[in-house]
Amino acid sequence: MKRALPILAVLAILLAAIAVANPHFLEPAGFLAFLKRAAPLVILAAGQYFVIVSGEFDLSVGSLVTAEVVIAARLIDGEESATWPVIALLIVVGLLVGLVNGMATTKLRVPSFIVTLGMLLILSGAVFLWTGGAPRGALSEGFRMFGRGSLGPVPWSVLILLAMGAAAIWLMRADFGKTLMATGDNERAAALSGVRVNRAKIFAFMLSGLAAAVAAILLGGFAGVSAQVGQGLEFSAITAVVLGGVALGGGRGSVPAAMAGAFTLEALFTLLNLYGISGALEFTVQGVIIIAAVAARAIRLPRTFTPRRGDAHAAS
Amino acid sequence: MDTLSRSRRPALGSEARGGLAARLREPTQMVFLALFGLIAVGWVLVALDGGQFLTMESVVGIQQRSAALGIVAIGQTLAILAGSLDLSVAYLISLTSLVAAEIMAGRDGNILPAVAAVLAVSALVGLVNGLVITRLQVHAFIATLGVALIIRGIVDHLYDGPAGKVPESFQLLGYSRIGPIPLSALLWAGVAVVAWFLLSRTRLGYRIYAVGGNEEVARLSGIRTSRTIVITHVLCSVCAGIAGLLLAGRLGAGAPTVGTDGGYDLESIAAVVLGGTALAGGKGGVAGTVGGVLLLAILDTIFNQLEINSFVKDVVRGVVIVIAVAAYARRIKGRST
Amino acid sequence: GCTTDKPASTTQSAAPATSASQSAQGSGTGAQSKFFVQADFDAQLAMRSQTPQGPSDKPWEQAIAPKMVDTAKYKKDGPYQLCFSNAAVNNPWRQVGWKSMQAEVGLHKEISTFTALDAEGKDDKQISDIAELQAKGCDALIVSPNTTATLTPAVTAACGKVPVIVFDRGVQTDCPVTFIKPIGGYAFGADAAEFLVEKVPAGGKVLALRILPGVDVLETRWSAAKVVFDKSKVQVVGVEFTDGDAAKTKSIVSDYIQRYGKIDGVWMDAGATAVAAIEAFEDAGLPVPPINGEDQQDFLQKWKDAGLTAVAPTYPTYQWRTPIIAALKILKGEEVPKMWNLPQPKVTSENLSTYLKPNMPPLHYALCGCETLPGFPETWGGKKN
Amino acid sequence: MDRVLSMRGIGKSFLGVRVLSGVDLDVAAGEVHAVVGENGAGKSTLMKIICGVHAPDEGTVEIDGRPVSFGHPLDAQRSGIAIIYQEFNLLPERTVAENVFLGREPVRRGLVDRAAMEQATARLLDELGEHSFGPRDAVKRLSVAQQQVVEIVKALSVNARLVVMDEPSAALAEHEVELLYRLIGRLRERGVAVVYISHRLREVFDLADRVTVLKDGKLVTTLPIGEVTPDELIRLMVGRDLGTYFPPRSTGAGEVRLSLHRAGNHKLRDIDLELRAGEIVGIAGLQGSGRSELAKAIFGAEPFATGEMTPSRPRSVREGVALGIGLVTEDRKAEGLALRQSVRDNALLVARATGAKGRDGVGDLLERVRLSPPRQEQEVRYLSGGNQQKVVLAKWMTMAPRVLLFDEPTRGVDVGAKAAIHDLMRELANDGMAIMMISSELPELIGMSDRVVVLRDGRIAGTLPAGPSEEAVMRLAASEVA
Ligand SMILES: Nc1ncnc2c1ncn2[C@@H]1O[C@H](COP(=O)(O)OP(=O)(O)OP(=O)(O)O)[C@@H](O)[C@H]1O
Ligand SMILES: Nc1ncnc2c1ncn2[C@@H]1O[C@H](COP(=O)(O)OP(=O)(O)OP(=O)(O)O)[C@@H](O)[C@H]1O
Ligand SMILES: O[C@@H]1[C@@H](O)[C@H](O)OC[C@H]1O
Ligand SMILES: [Mg+2]
Ligand SMILES: [Mg+2]
Repeated sequence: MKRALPILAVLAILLAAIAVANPHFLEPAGFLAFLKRAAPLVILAAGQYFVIVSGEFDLSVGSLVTAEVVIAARLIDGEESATWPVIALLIVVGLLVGLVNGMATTKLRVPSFIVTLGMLLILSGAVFLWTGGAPRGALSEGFRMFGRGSLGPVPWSVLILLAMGAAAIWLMRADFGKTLMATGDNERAAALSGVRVNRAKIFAFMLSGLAAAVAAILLGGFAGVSAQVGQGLEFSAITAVVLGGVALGGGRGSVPAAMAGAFTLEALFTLLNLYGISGALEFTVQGVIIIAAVAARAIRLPRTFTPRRGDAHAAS
Repeated sequence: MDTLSRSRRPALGSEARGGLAARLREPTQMVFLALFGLIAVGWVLVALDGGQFLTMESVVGIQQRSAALGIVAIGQTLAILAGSLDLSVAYLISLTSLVAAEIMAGRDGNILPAVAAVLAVSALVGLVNGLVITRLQVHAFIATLGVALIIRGIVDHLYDGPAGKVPESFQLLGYSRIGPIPLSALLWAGVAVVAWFLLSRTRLGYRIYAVGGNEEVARLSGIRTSRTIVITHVLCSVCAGIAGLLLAGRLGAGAPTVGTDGGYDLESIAAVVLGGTALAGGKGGVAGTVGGVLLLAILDTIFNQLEINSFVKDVVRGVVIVIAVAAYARRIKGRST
Repeated sequence: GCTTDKPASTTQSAAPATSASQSAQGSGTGAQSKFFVQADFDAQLAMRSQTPQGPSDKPWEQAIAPKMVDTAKYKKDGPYQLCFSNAAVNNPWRQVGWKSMQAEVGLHKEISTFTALDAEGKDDKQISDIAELQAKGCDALIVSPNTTATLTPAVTAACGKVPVIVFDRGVQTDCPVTFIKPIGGYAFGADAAEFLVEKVPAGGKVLALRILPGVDVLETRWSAAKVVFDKSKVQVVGVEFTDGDAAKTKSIVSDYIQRYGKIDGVWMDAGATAVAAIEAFEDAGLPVPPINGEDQQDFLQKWKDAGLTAVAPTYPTYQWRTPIIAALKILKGEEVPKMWNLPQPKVTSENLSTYLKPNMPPLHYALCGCETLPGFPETWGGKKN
Repeated sequence: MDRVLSMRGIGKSFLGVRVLSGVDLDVAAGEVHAVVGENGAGKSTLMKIICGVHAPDEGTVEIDGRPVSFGHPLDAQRSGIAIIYQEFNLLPERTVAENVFLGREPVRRGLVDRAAMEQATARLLDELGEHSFGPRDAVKRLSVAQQQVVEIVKALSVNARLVVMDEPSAALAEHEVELLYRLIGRLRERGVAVVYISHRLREVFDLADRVTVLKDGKLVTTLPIGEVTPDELIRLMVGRDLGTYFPPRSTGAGEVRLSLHRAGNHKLRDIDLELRAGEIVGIAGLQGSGRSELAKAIFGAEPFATGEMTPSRPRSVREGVALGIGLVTEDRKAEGLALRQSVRDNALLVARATGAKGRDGVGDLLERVRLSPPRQEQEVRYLSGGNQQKVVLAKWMTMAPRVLLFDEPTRGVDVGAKAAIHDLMRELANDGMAIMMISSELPELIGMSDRVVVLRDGRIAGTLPAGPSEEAVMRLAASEVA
């Protein structure tokens, strides 16, 4: 938790700045609306966290989200009764995609960067091949409830976020999390201590796939079918995790910090919007802040402790 | 306390020198075998479909289609060989296409200043990438993603559509050909040869391999590793700048989306690893990348000729990339045990 | 030998840079787009009230104020090979249109081969595609350009070799035999803006939502709306890009609702995310203000169900049938309009029920002109009822 | 005397742990100066300061009487200093010539002169009498000994005024060591200064003009080689008598915990071995004789392919662990610990990996292994080598193993921790565990073992009862050489 402090401080400052521009933000309704909007990215970041902490990458989550929404629309096709079976199927698909990513990474020994890049292409190609280039069909009201509706004053997505977040934290405290962390830190030492490193990594990819499925359910529910829904989400999720102080290369960082990173990113978007930074320059500000945040962390530490650039050779 | 250290270790493998067969099993050579295989398959498929596979036009098309990606991928090869990678190339291509077309403004006399400006801008971006990675110690993935966002913001802020005008004479770069060989392909070949030369014949090239192979070993051997990484990023960005020039020549204007539409960031990385260069760095080379780019282009051509829709193509590409890299991994494992 | 696949000159009608009507500042609409051409604006607005020529039950064969050109020099005997360079099939609008075009091809026995290449939204690929298609011995080449300026050289090059038909987005050369499009973006944008100006009380706050900058058919929509708004008493409180993304649209609208408390009208340059915008009001517990969408089923359905105050200008997808018809006319030596302006109806609360077809999928476009084509409705994702 | 190198009052700490303090070292032109000391005495660190890898925290370095402060290995290289590092320092994917001239490639008209580079490499290889490989071979295809030759060639190619050799002979065969001798002789004639580090005292007495002894990061003394005997040198290095030090031996072996019959794999042949409760079995052998492989095969990490093992032959680490076998690996950092995780998480790693219970006792365990002070939440990378090794021990003790294999358990561990580990090993044996111990330090091996099994070329060359002489062990281990 100590590690999460810097990012929490940044988050607090951003939230304060939002509140200054928009006092309504501090009311429960305003804040819940923010949480609701942030929920999908936060969930994705939690999923991505498992993969990154194990020393890998998942670039496929964006197109997985799109694929899931498109699949849902086509299969549900406005039919209320199809809601639950399709939700179950989406979760299975998410887990399956994670399984394939994980198997290819561990068994075929292909760098996960490449595996998930390939998966990105495959998913976006396959789903549109199936629908002929653009989404078709429609989501049911029951399906949309999760992203759109609320239970009393609390949006469903916030409840789902809380549940997922709690589960993620619990997982990381459990044996699985500890052994996954050790795997990301030193795969060989973990293997020689009896850790099933391949299985742990595959499970991490499956969690990322699961997170993408849930994020897709929330995003599809929030705004309906769209072919753009997942665009760029993989980079946002990775950025969020890194903003939370989780190192690419594995073995370091906590789930709450990764999720705080996602909230920070979302708060940043909201703030830039509120202060009317021209739509486009928003990206520039975002880029500067991401580099600065990561650089600041590297520089604050005494030199001898800083990871050498090489030790996180991302990619491999 | 004399330790029991007198040792004799048997040589790891009987073959100390690699024969032809071993060389062909190098990933960078395998990609060419795959390429020829694919051409054969393409030939059969297209013939069955009642078409002709490698017509003059499709050969020209293959080259035209691959030139821009080819040039970016050469730059990306350098970055990856040095153990880094560059996600900012796509936006940089858009930016430089605009810089080129805006400065040219349709006048022949402005071509040289425009080219100079493009090279300067791209070198500067590469410098920033390199310094953020080495000085600020930001992981290359995040550093270049951040720089990509910065460029994106600037481009989107300043432009809302194609702008500038490239004079006729410079458009020849995008359209002219000598016999079946387009000028753009010659430019690509030129960049490839220069990069090959750099990697195989200059100290910088040796250092790039060393830094990517093992940064610590390189440093202990007296190599200024940070400097090498920075220079590599400058070169990578300059390649993107050249691709931007080429695309400006082809489009007759600069376009704020030409880089991202082409997917040059991830596709160039895919082409490099398809060509057998290790994503972790230190191993591979330009020849493999050329093969990787051609492989993707031939795939495109086959799909074009068979009029298979682009979605199938994405699926096939994804599968091909993963399988190819898996095959390389298998080779390497098979040899070292 | 040294050859070039590029024509000697591509400098016709360089840039439509005659920016007119420096609009009132402070109206919130920003500076006028460089795509704005006053003459075209005037012409399009006028066309809205003109009666098109041709069979009224086949709007895709109709033309408004056509200036016919002779095509005798292209006349040849069938069967024909038609080629099509498509910018992309990456949105529902194009998907519906593409289906209609293929079905249209199926109607004509005299077309022996129809070769289509998809540029996947990449200018550079489309340039290569056009070059490659020329080599296939096409009798006519249909182009739906990805972007206007950048595809101009490639289209110009093709003009020298085959009769070229351009539709949807334009190019900056008049070398194609015919350019097919509905009335156009100015009419679309003005239709929607005029509706809002009429329905939104003076001083009311209007939010304008655009997909993305730089595409002429979309730029003209906004620039026309801008002209209308600038002359009106409504206040445009924001012009935002949505990337055509429903989630982003919904977030933006919610933010505006939060910031201004109340939004009195929503203008959109395309209908794909209209429902998301509407939902933002619903979710905030507010009545939906006057809004425009497009002829997409989900919007029309919502309109009817929620009893909205709305209008739906169209950019009819039936225009995808016309290039095939035009190509055949040209190859048979029949004259065609140089500028083939198709009628561009708008959906209003009066005629809503004729366009709303509950058996069609939500992202279907009502003006597909596909009802009489073989394979309808299944090919377009609809259910037989 | 013509001083090439002069170091004064050198001090250095890593992560707050003092590794060197107040060390002086003078090396003259044409002198071979040996530096000796126990593992972890700070020899390599001192060399890395000479070569610009580390900057000293305190003290001065002079080259040819001029003070220098190297910020980068390149600076040292330019001052005419070459080094053979103790760790491998080659790029496996590149050729021999490319490695030899790494960072100093000869250029002609701006281009790397491959031919010159390969010729020069060939000439140096020739001088060393090395004909088993050539300049164009990829380093990854070479054996460890061949790679060591490349390292030597690399250092020689610099034409340096000062050559530092940090255990250059460790991987060399006898005839190669002799070539190395001759080479060093030639360097001496040319007036080059040589700093020579080796654990083999014979080499020190053969080669050196003077010897500097380090102990626990401090200078003990510098003496002309003629003024010291081997026994005295050992005493200077260790600072006490070795014989009395080890805990008392086992009182009697118990039941057979594990037995091997004609077991073998790619590296091992016909291994017959019994490990009994209460007993410490020492495994001796030359480097590369297969000691580590034996431990890994028993453990299941590089399983036996043939033969029998009772209770059963594990095919994976997990099967080994399930049989109650634990392995303390020889390379703590690469194979033993997740360095960025806490002491507690590392100690619990095996328990968690196997889903075992009994984690509440981890605090007691850490106390039992005498981790001092027991800071459970600290990341292990901040601990000293000895404390790190204790964490590895605790990790295995959570599962109460029946058999515990130790591979170089005290490598890089300081004297105090070493004693603690020795005591602990005996304690575990007395509690009924079967222990197998591999060590390259013969005195330790002899002092600890109830039985010494000697490996040679992957086979058991012989077994000796408790307390054999070093000569007896050596004879079995290296009979082909003797
Ligand atoms: N980079 C480093 N960071 C932290 N500790 C280090 C580092 N390098 C060396 N040490 C520690 O410094 C001490 C001295 O190590 P050094 O390698 O100099 O010993 P040595 O005398 O060369 O031993 P050996 O005979 O085993 O090679 C050891 O305790 C080691 O763990
Ligand atoms: N001289 C050397 N330098 C570096 N690494 C070496 C050297 N000799 C062996 N190795 C590697 O280090 C490991 C440990 O070698 P060690 O000195 O413990 O001898 P060993 O255990 O008898 O060797 P092996 O386990 O190969 O039989 C070996 O497995 C080998 O991979
Ligand atoms: O004309 C537009 C078309 O070009 C685009 O692809 O989709 C939306 C349409 O309105
Ligand atoms: Mg040492
Ligand atoms: Mg060993």
